[in-house]
Amino acid sequence: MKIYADNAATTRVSKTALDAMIPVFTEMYGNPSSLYSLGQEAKEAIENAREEIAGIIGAEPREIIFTSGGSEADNHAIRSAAELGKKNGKCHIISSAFEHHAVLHTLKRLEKEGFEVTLLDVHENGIVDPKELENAIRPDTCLVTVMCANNEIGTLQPIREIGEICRNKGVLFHTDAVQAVGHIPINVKTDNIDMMSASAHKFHGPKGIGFLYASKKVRLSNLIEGGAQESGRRAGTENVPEIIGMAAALKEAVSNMEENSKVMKEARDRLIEGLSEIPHSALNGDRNKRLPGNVNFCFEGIEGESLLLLLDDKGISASSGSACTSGSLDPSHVLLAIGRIHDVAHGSLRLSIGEDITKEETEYIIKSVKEVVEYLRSFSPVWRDLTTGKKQFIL
Amino acid sequence: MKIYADNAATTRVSKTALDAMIPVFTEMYGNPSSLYSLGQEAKEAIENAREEIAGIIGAEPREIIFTSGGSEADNHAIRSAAELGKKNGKCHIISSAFEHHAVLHTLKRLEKEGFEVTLLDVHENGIVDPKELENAIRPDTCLVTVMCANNEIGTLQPIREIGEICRNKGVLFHTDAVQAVGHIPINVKTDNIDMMSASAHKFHGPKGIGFLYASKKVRLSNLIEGGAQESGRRAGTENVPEIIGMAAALKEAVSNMEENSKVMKEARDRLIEGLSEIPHSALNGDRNKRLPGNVNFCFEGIEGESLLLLLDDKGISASSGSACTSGSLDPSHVLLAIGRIHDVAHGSLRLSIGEDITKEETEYIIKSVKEVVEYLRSFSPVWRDLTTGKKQFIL
Amino acid sequence: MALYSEKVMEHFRNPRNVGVIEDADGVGEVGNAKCGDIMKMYLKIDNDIITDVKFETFGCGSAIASSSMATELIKGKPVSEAMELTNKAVAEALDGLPDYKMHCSVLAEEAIQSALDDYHKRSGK
Amino acid sequence: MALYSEKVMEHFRNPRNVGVIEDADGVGEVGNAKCGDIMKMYLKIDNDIITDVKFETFGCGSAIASSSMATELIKGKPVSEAMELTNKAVAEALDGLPDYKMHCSVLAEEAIQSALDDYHKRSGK
Ligand SMILES: Cc1ncc(COP(=O)(O)O)c(C=O)c1O
Ligand SMILES: Cc1ncc(COP(=O)(O)O)c(C=O)c1O
Repeated sequence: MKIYADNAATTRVSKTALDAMIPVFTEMYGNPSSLYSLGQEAKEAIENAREEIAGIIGAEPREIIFTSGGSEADNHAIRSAAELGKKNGKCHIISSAFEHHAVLHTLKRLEKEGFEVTLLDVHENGIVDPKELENAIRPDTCLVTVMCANNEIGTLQPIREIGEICRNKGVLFHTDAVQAVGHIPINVKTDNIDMMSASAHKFHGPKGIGFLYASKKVRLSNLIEGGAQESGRRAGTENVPEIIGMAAALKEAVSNMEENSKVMKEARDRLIEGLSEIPHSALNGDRNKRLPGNVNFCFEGIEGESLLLLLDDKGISASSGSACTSGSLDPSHVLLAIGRIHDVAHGSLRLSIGEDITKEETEYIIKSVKEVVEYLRSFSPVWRDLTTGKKQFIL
Repeated sequence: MKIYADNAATTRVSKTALDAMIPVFTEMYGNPSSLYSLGQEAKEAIENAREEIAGIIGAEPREIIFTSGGSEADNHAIRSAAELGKKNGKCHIISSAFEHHAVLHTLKRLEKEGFEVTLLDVHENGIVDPKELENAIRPDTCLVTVMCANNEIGTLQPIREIGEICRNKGVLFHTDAVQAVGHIPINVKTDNIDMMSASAHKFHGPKGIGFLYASKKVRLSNLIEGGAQESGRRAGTENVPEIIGMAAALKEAVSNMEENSKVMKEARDRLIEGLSEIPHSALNGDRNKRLPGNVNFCFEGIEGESLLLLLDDKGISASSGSACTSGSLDPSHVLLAIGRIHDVAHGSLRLSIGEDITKEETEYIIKSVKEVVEYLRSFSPVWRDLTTGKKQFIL
Repeated sequence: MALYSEKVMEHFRNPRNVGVIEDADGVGEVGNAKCGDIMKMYLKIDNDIITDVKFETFGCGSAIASSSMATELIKGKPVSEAMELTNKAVAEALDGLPDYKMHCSVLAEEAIQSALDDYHKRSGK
Repeated sequence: MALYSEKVMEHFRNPRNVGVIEDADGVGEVGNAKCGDIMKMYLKIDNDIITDVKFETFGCGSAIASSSMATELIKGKPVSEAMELTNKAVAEALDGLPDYKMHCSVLAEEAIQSALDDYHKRSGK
């Protein structure tokens, strides 16, 4: 059996998206900045895509800027807000402890440039407390950036409340919605969002394309300087085929959202139920306020990478924390942020299932994870110490 | 007849490149940062692409960083050099007056941040004089950035000499080779290049992907912060399909370079010959030191956009200056830089032909341009004033 | 979302009233080659009625279309009515122009006004 | 360019000498759970020859493979030879490890050395 259960890392490009892209590569290949028909056709196509995407999230077309993905959108949004803040003598930014590195590392850079950053606690359940956010806002706060849904543990943040607080306090609010767009309903207007990042490859669109929503009241500065594309806010010849592929994928994801969500939630809940039977395991993140497709566990006494590799041998693609952080030796900052100690955080597993998951596959995953965890524990010196009472169980 | 003669703006994706990409979208869709097989396959594929590209330009694989295109590569290279320079108290940058806006606008931003920028004259022939460059280098010069081939008039710059001067003076040398890569031979080692930008859609690869070559001796700072992709130098999930498409396109372009170049040069030379018959016209840029496919003329008494639109009606896609600058009202900064006065610069035409151009098409272009120029002149008040002696001809 | 409306393209491709009136009663020229647009209007006026109008234009597609449309809008009309011609009317008659091309319609209005001024000056009115 | 060499994967999938020696002559444990790697080595030594060796490992794929390979490299060897075992030898025997995983082979070397130290301590040598 082959089961791709790492949709939070990236997704397969849908047939709809691919079919939308192919003719653009070879037929509608004009440069949208060109005046002749072939160029203007391409221009029209990306403007249609912009309108489509704007409509889906409740924005105006001119509030959508195409980027090379979620990371660029995060960098662009945060840097712009920081620049605006600096001009007004406001150099304090609030975020959360478990943001994606595209946010955290940008904030780190800003700290070096003199900004002060407050990272809100995300508590055991992986959710920011709006009250704490409200208390953290200062007169010199220029930006609040809190993600919509966490990429590792899938917890959903109270975006609308956070947005409302920010609006009342006159502070810009950015949300990294890379994991949320196409998966849960989002409306930038009713959710009080000023800026939002998204990435197509998380909703069956192509890699290397994303968008930044920026309310028309926000003046963006350029991350990439050059030509006048994207109304002068993002230079570079537009990635026309992928923009069109992204719009097609998003449209498809959104029109099937309810149905997909139902299928995924059912599988998610069964997985949580099944894996909870493994002794000394624990679900990471709130049981209910989480993405429909996200399951994240810690298993005491084993290490995540060997778990993944053995699951891969069984045909299951899964992850242990953010794909971006593999290669690092530290356990996931997200798991540490929700209070998992290092020893336990190393033994984590993220399953992010797709809408095509079957009951049979769900059961196969449960069975496989149980087997592999048991096998790895069978020769784990940590497990031995725990079972022989030399060390105390944490979970 | 349909003739696409705007290959400097963008090119059609080749069948080779498309065929290389399609399976990546739907089958090899893993995230290269993921540990399981599907992810590692993708990782392997992009590393092979990196090796291929590095080999073609004489670099080491780790010296290639994938970017979202030429603009990002230019921004990344220049910003990195500036940051390094600043650390060493060196805040002077040398460039040329007719660089692409991705370079010029980045330099403008740096000027605001306190850098001093010298823009070298490009003279009537559109070529930087290495002597002048040498004289412009100061003890506080941290970067020389001069393009390989100009995107409007196609003139080739003495890159190797410039690189040698920079090397001798211990100054970093970056070249925007977006118009050159895949079209003329380039070897970063023998051409003494420290950093080089390229963009796939200029050589029949996809839009939205490019690369920055940065010699291992150059420490890049990040333009986009986040995950550890590209050895920590460029965050964001890799655009795997387009990276693979780019490598395939470049390989194809380079293996057919000699042959393609011959075909294009022949057509180019015939076009120059034919269009020179139009009275009061002038070729822009050096007659010989130019890209094999570039033809750029000024025609006195007419305006470029109407020329383009009428050529479009005849099935010919062409441009009047950089595609990026259309929508602007000012004539091309490139034509002004080579000394064309405004009146004449407005009446320019760029034909950038492809390797599939036929003799029949070449003749058709000549005939069409002649017709359209004559037609537009027939009701141009400027032309009337010139022909009636009320104004002096410039060309 | 093509660059220009159908109407603009139609007038650009088949401009009306192109040419010169040798014995014009009013001639106006506006714009300059430096900016890339020059329009010249020739009026034949009989009994305060614009009986003929011709134009010459150096400029972009919308400049040519605006000239053409402007001439159409005033041809056969009384001078008083032509004096009321606005750039907005020209742009609207063309089913709109891109924002950054509105100045072409302004030029067309100015060219007409300039030719009418010339007519008034010549006729001593 | 897979994550690991075939050899690493083979040892990871089918680790040799997994388990415990209850009456071991030397036991060594290195690493810590905080860092995500613990290796425990059990040695049975007879006449200065390592007659049996077992390991338990908590760690990533290369940690398990390195443990497995290290035990293979010393099994049946004289103690003096085992004392010469280097992490490089382990990594090489595995057809290489990714740079950022070399520390796994270091741990394997250290685990063996630690078990040998224990043996020497116990045997009073
Ligand atoms: C010389 C030159 N530099 C940079 C660029 C920017 O490349 P891209 O549009 O891929 O960002 C272009 C083309 O637009 C170019 O011709
Ligand atoms: C929450 C979150 N933000 C940002 C990103 C970065 O997106 P991209 O890899 O498209 O740059 C990701 C995914 O990698 C993500 O999950």
